[in-house]
Amino acid sequence: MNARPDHSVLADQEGSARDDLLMDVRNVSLSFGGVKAITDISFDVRQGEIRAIIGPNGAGKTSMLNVINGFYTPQVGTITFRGVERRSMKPHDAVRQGIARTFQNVALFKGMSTLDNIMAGRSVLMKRNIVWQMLWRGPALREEIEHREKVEEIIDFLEIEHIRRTPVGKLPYGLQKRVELGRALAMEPSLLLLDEPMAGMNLEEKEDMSRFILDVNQQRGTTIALIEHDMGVVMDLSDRVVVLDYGKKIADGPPDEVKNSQAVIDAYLGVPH
Amino acid sequence: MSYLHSIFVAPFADMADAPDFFLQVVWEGLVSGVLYALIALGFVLIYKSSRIFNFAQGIMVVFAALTLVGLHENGVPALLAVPLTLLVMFVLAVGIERAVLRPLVNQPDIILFMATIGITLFLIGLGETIFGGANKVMITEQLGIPTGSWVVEPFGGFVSVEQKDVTAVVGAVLLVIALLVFLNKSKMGRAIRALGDDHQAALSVGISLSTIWVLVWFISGIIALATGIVWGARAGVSFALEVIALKALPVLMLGGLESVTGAIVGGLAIGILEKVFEIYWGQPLLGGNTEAWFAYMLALLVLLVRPQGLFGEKIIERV
Amino acid sequence: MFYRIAGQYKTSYGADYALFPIKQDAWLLALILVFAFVVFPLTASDFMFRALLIPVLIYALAALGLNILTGYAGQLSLGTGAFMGVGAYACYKLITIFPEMNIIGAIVLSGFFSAAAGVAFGLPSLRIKGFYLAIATLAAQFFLLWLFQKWAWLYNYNASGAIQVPNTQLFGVTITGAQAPVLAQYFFVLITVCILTAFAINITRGRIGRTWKAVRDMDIAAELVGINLMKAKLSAFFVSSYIVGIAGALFVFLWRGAAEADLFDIQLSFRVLFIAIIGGLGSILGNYLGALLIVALPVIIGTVPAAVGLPISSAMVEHLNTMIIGALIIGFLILEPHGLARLWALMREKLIIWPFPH
Amino acid sequence: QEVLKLPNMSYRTGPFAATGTPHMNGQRDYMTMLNERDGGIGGVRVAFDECETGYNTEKGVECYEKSKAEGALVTQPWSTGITLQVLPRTNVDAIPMYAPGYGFSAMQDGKTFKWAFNPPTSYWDGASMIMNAISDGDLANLKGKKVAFLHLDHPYGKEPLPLLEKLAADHGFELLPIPVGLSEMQNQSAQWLQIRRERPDFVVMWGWGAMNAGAITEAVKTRYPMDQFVSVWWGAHEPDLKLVGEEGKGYRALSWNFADPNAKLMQDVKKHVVDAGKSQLNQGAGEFESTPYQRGILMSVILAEAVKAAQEHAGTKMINREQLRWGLENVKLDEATLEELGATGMMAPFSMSCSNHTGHAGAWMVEWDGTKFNKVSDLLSADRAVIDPLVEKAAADYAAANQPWQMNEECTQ
Amino acid sequence: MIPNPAPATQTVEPILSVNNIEVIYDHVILVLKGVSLTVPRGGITAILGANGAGKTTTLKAISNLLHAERGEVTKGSIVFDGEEVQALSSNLLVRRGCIQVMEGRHCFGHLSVEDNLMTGAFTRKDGAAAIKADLDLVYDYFPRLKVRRTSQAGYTSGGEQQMTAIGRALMSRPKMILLDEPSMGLAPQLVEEIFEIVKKLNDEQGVSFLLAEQNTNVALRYAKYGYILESGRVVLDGEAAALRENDDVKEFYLGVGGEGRKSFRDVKHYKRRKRWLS
Ligand SMILES: Nc1ncnc2c1ncn2[C@@H]1O[C@H](COP(=O)(O)OP(=O)(O)OP(=O)(O)O)[C@@H](O)[C@H]1O
Ligand SMILES: Nc1ncnc2c1ncn2[C@@H]1O[C@H](COP(=O)(O)OP(=O)(O)OP(=O)(O)O)[C@@H](O)[C@H]1O
Ligand SMILES: [Mg+2]
Ligand SMILES: [Mg+2]
Repeated sequence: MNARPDHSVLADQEGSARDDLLMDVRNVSLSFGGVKAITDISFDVRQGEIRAIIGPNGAGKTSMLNVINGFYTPQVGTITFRGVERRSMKPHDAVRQGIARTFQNVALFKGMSTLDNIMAGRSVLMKRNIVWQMLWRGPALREEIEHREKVEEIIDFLEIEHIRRTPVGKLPYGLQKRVELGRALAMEPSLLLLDEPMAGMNLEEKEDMSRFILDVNQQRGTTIALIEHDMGVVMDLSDRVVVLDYGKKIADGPPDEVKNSQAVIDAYLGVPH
Repeated sequence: MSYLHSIFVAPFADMADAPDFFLQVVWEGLVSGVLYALIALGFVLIYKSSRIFNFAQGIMVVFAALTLVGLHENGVPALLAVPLTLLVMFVLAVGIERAVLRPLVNQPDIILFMATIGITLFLIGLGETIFGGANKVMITEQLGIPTGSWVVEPFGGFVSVEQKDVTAVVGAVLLVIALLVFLNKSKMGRAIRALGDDHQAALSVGISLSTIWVLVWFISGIIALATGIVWGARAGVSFALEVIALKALPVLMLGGLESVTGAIVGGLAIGILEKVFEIYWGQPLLGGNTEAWFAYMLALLVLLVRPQGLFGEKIIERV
Repeated sequence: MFYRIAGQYKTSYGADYALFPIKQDAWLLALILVFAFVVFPLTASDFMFRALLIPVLIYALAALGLNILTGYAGQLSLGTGAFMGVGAYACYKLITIFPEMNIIGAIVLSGFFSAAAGVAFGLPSLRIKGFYLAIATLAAQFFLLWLFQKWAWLYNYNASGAIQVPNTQLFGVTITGAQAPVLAQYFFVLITVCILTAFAINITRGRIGRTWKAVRDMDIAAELVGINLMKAKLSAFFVSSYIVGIAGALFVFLWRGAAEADLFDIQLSFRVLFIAIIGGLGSILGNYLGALLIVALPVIIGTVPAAVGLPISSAMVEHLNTMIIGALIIGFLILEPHGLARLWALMREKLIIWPFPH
Repeated sequence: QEVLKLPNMSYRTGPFAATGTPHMNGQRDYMTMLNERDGGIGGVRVAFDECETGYNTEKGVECYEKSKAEGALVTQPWSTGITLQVLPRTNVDAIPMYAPGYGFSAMQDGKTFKWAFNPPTSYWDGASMIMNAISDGDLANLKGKKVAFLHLDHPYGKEPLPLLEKLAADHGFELLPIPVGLSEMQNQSAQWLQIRRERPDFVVMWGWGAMNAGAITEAVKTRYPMDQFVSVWWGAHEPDLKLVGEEGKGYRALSWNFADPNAKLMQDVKKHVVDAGKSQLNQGAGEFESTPYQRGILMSVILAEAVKAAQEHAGTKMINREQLRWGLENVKLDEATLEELGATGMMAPFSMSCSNHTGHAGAWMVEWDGTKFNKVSDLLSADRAVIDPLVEKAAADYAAANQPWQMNEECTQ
Repeated sequence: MIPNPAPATQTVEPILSVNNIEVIYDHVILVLKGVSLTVPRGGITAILGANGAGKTTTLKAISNLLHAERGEVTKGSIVFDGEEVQALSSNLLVRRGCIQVMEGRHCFGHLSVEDNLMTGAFTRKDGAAAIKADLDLVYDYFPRLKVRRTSQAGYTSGGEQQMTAIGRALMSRPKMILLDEPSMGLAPQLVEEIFEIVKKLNDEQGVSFLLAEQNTNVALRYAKYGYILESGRVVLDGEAAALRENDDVKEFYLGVGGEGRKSFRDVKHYKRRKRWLS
């Protein structure tokens, strides 16, 4: 349903305002005490694309995502999301506006089952008050079942039917990441932030995950910002890549271009890939 | 208007009126503060090394004091009873490590907290079975602690200072210095802190949980004995002492759960402030007994500003 | 063998939400209810009701309230006793100010008072976490207790500072006060507890329950998936204290008959906490199992030496009892840190796969 | 085999065990003595079971239910808190409640409190006697003076307040109530700082358990004049005073009993129980000679006399609860009976009736001389004219608050 | 880059041998169903396998960390350097020279990075100077850690924590290191560096390694021997070189089919049965 943007054309219009701009990060700087995690970074994310963020460890990638979804407030700079400019916001407001994410260190609700975790992702969308909940009848039950159906779709999509009722704390790491993706999807986001979704996975699982990411992007039209260290994945999946190094942006552009940039090779890749 | 006056003016006028009395109030507060701080120290040590919120610290104080007095009652000379009591505390530490901590390694905080309440009940039962429920008198003189009192007479009034309180203050200071040296000088100190963060990782790098825990609980036992002697000399030894331990909680929270400095500062601050508040505000305006809650409210207010207490480690929040 | 689940299918999500996806569980519950509603009333003695059944039910209810806060929403509370007190004093004031008021109405309303107190002392939880939060609840515990003692209006200026439950009637039967037949009180408590338990089950398995659990497991993540922490935490404090308050009202009105402030001291808070933890945090069933263990067991242990003719003095029995309870708490925590409810769940799992070991 | 079930609620554990235990030892030892010496009361052995409460009202209710189920003839709650708790129940369950020297003062009104007894004197009696004593027999002397009332913040400690307030209002002295919370019993520095600041002319203490020892040591420390410090009978507890020894000289307590280890009664107990190794008392600590232990003995004496009276009246050895109630109402401990029991001088004679469930025996002031208590007053008596109207009102209020309340309509005295 | 394959002949007793172990969690969940493997003295052995196959469980069983998770070895035996592991506490095991780098970093959050590293030297008795030298060595390996030396580990980035965890293990001067997913979350160039360090320690100091790794590519390049674990059983094992040539391994773990590496964009949604399962 959504045609992949032809980045060879788009690439040269870098920086100029476009009508398919979903998010625009402008001159963001963030520091913790003495540590400068992000220094004056600008980049944009277009509607419907897969945007990769790469860089060496400690470059500030995760911090960037934290800024985007309101967990950190940058000292300088602004973020414009769907035309609304802001600097700080409450994380749950970010969710309401359609930004969902997964985490580098899996941040699932360990004591809850897979189903409950994903249902928790839909909390923002559910409305029934406590009295109905108490009675578990009528509207509350209907609402619950309605959302359950949506969640079951996600579960089917991610092929995690068999662990529906397992407490996620007991799941192997790879599956936890999948559940986390499911929880993010349950929020029906327009921008999905993925922090190293394939860390700790073997090839087969990476392939599965890639498939999921592409499907989400293509079938649901969800825009994705992705942090990943596996260059194979980054090169194959992303439309554009931004490269950070110790808080500074050192490259931004289509994967092939970035891959061959000397600065990127020096700072990150070590050898040309 | 007159109400405001009685809150904001009258108490201070009272203080200025009878400065000797004020000094006495502060001194009394200080002495209780030292005791709170001592109990809190035991807590801190254990918390630091295991994230165990050791509710049993209070009962350990009672237990140590009872053992000491009990031994003496049974004919053991006072100066021999002290090392024997320490031996008992050591056995207790080993026992607790074997029977409770080891099987519960890596469990959630609240479970361990609960287990220490279990220990508390067990020790109360055990102590009462062995020593009976009656009040006992601390063997102050036999231990060579002076029991007289000095009376200073400033501002035309008098401040009476008990010698055993002075001993307590001096003893506490020495104990704290020893503890600080131990924690900061040795690699044990680091291991203790590491253990608190992550049991499993500590195990994986070869830190011996059992050794450290036995050590830490034993040191807490020593502190408990010191506290027991000091407190027992003031108020007699009985299980009613256990409730004092609850006062250590706000002290800890105020100072920060893992900070030795915090325990001391918190203890003194709470001891003095609650006494001053009670005398100058609580009794005239609120019907007294405000000491029952003042410390908790104070700690709560401080926490609202600094959620990790005055000297506590910042709670790490990162994703 | 009794727990065969083969052949039990579900064909709709609605069916999947049935309380007992496995039929055998439903039968078990039915059996327990038959005991509670029929067998005990027919067989139990006054002593059984007054010293075992009623307190077990009331304590279980209090623990259920606490469990919602601590077990589901992850906020440690050491102030349960005081919140029970709020419920009890509120009920007392309502009944004495409006003598015409129906006792059910008074109890239902009194819960709101403790809920309000709970929310007030829960506010700091937005900033303070973990054990540090315990201080807020401790502050509640000691401050409220002090208030119960100092504020003579609360106990109608009674000289002894105690509140005395008047005799009240419901449908022509005396239900509170010394005149009340114990059976009536038992049924009243039983029904109240059943209703509140049903409500609690529904809340905890729905959206609100999920947000609580999310906050418990990882509050940062909960915030980042769009859960409003303030709402989640305060609603947990509200619901929890409501139930605890009702338990407090029942505690005094349907069981004790009179109360002084010290009744609601920290020991009570701890006892309820024991029940919740030994029973199993984050479980409904656990509260009942825990209450049985913590409330009933000592009573039973206390009668053993006399029953078998051991010449142990009552004080010694009490000492040993304290010791045994302490040891049992530790023992159960070691056996299963997640409580009796989990122990039961594991047993059930074994039964399902029985006779195979895995 | 038939026995008379006369159980007791005890607390040999917890913060109140210190003062509780010797009393309970005394109660138990007298009953044991009767069993040993006389084969029980009227030939029926006494079963004196204890049920441990730890001064905890919750346990108390449990103990009450347990003893009720076991067919106890009497309930002895041993705490004012528990007394208040079970008082309405005993009225419904028709079980005599025996609360010697404690409980709810209004229980003296036997018409209202048909089943409750608190001989030989009530707290209001005690308060009245103490005030009479410190004012040298004329309350007018207290005019303009300040009396601090240091009390346990518990129903027990608050019990005398209504009377004291009335006396203060009537006689123009200032009453300064100073409560001591359960958690502060051992550390009363705030209370004693208040006393130091307020400089009351007298401190009247209503303490129990660890509180008394705490107060006495603080008083010494604060240099409060000991001869202005007076306690109710529970403060006449030798071990507390031994803590301060000489410095406690001049401390007084009102006591309705006076320890006399040489009395025949005590010698019998010694012979049949203590020396026979059947007692739990701590001989080494001088408990046998102590006031609380002997008070405990007398508590059982009164109860045993009631049983005797009941047996004679009912003409059966195995009495029931109703008969025991009659027996309690008809206890007559006159000089002759005391003489016969071998307890002359150990307590004042008194008798009860259906309308008078307290008996109002007098009491003495005893004073600590550094090693022991000495009698320093004649037999004191309470000011009935002030107390009785208060009792009447309190009893009526109580009955009204507990509607429907069973009154003793038969009592016409 | 590719290390020269070691000669396969090992006559000496292996440093670690795991014999047919079964592990049960929570008394009911059977996770390992008879796993056997050996690590030769001075060898680098890899355990490969999908998520949940039981790699971590195997490593924890070896380093005796299971009981902290309510798991236990119910059958079989593990012998490290001639001693039954079950009889040793984890702290003695470290003293004997076997240390584990746990999956998921497990740094001591409140300790500074340097203190974290120093805890690794807890069991050492060879004096402050030697420890200091090793500390410098670790900083040499991971310069980034030197920069962040004084920060609280809890606030460092994922990769920095991973480096800290590895460095911490090195500080104990072990004979054998159990590495659980060392490459997880590390930048590509750092992954290579870490494996180079592994190789160097192995070559120069004869440290043996057992690594659980998802990055099969790298793992098989550096390891000498490999085991493939599926659902708690060893399904395939062999010399690393041989495994690299195995068709299934190629397809499922290396991602090279007949026609070379395929793009992640082109993977289809279908599951092919692995031959070793049939
Ligand atoms: N504490 C536990 N309690 C119960 N089951 C557990 C526990 N830890 C692990 N498991 C289960 O054991 C199985 C093996 O887990 P393990 O962590 O060993 O896998 P792994 O091969 O290391 O996977 P990954 O690549 O994801 O790290 C999984 O199915 C997991 O669900
Ligand atoms: N809350 C914080 N307090 C202090 N320092 C922080 C905080 N969050 C991040 N940092 C520091 O900021 C830098 C960037 O961290 P970030 O987590 O964004 O890195 P990253 O690019 O995601 O690295 P990795 O690939 O290793 O995950 C790091 O040096 C980290 O230590
Ligand atoms: Mg990161
Ligand atoms: Mg693993």
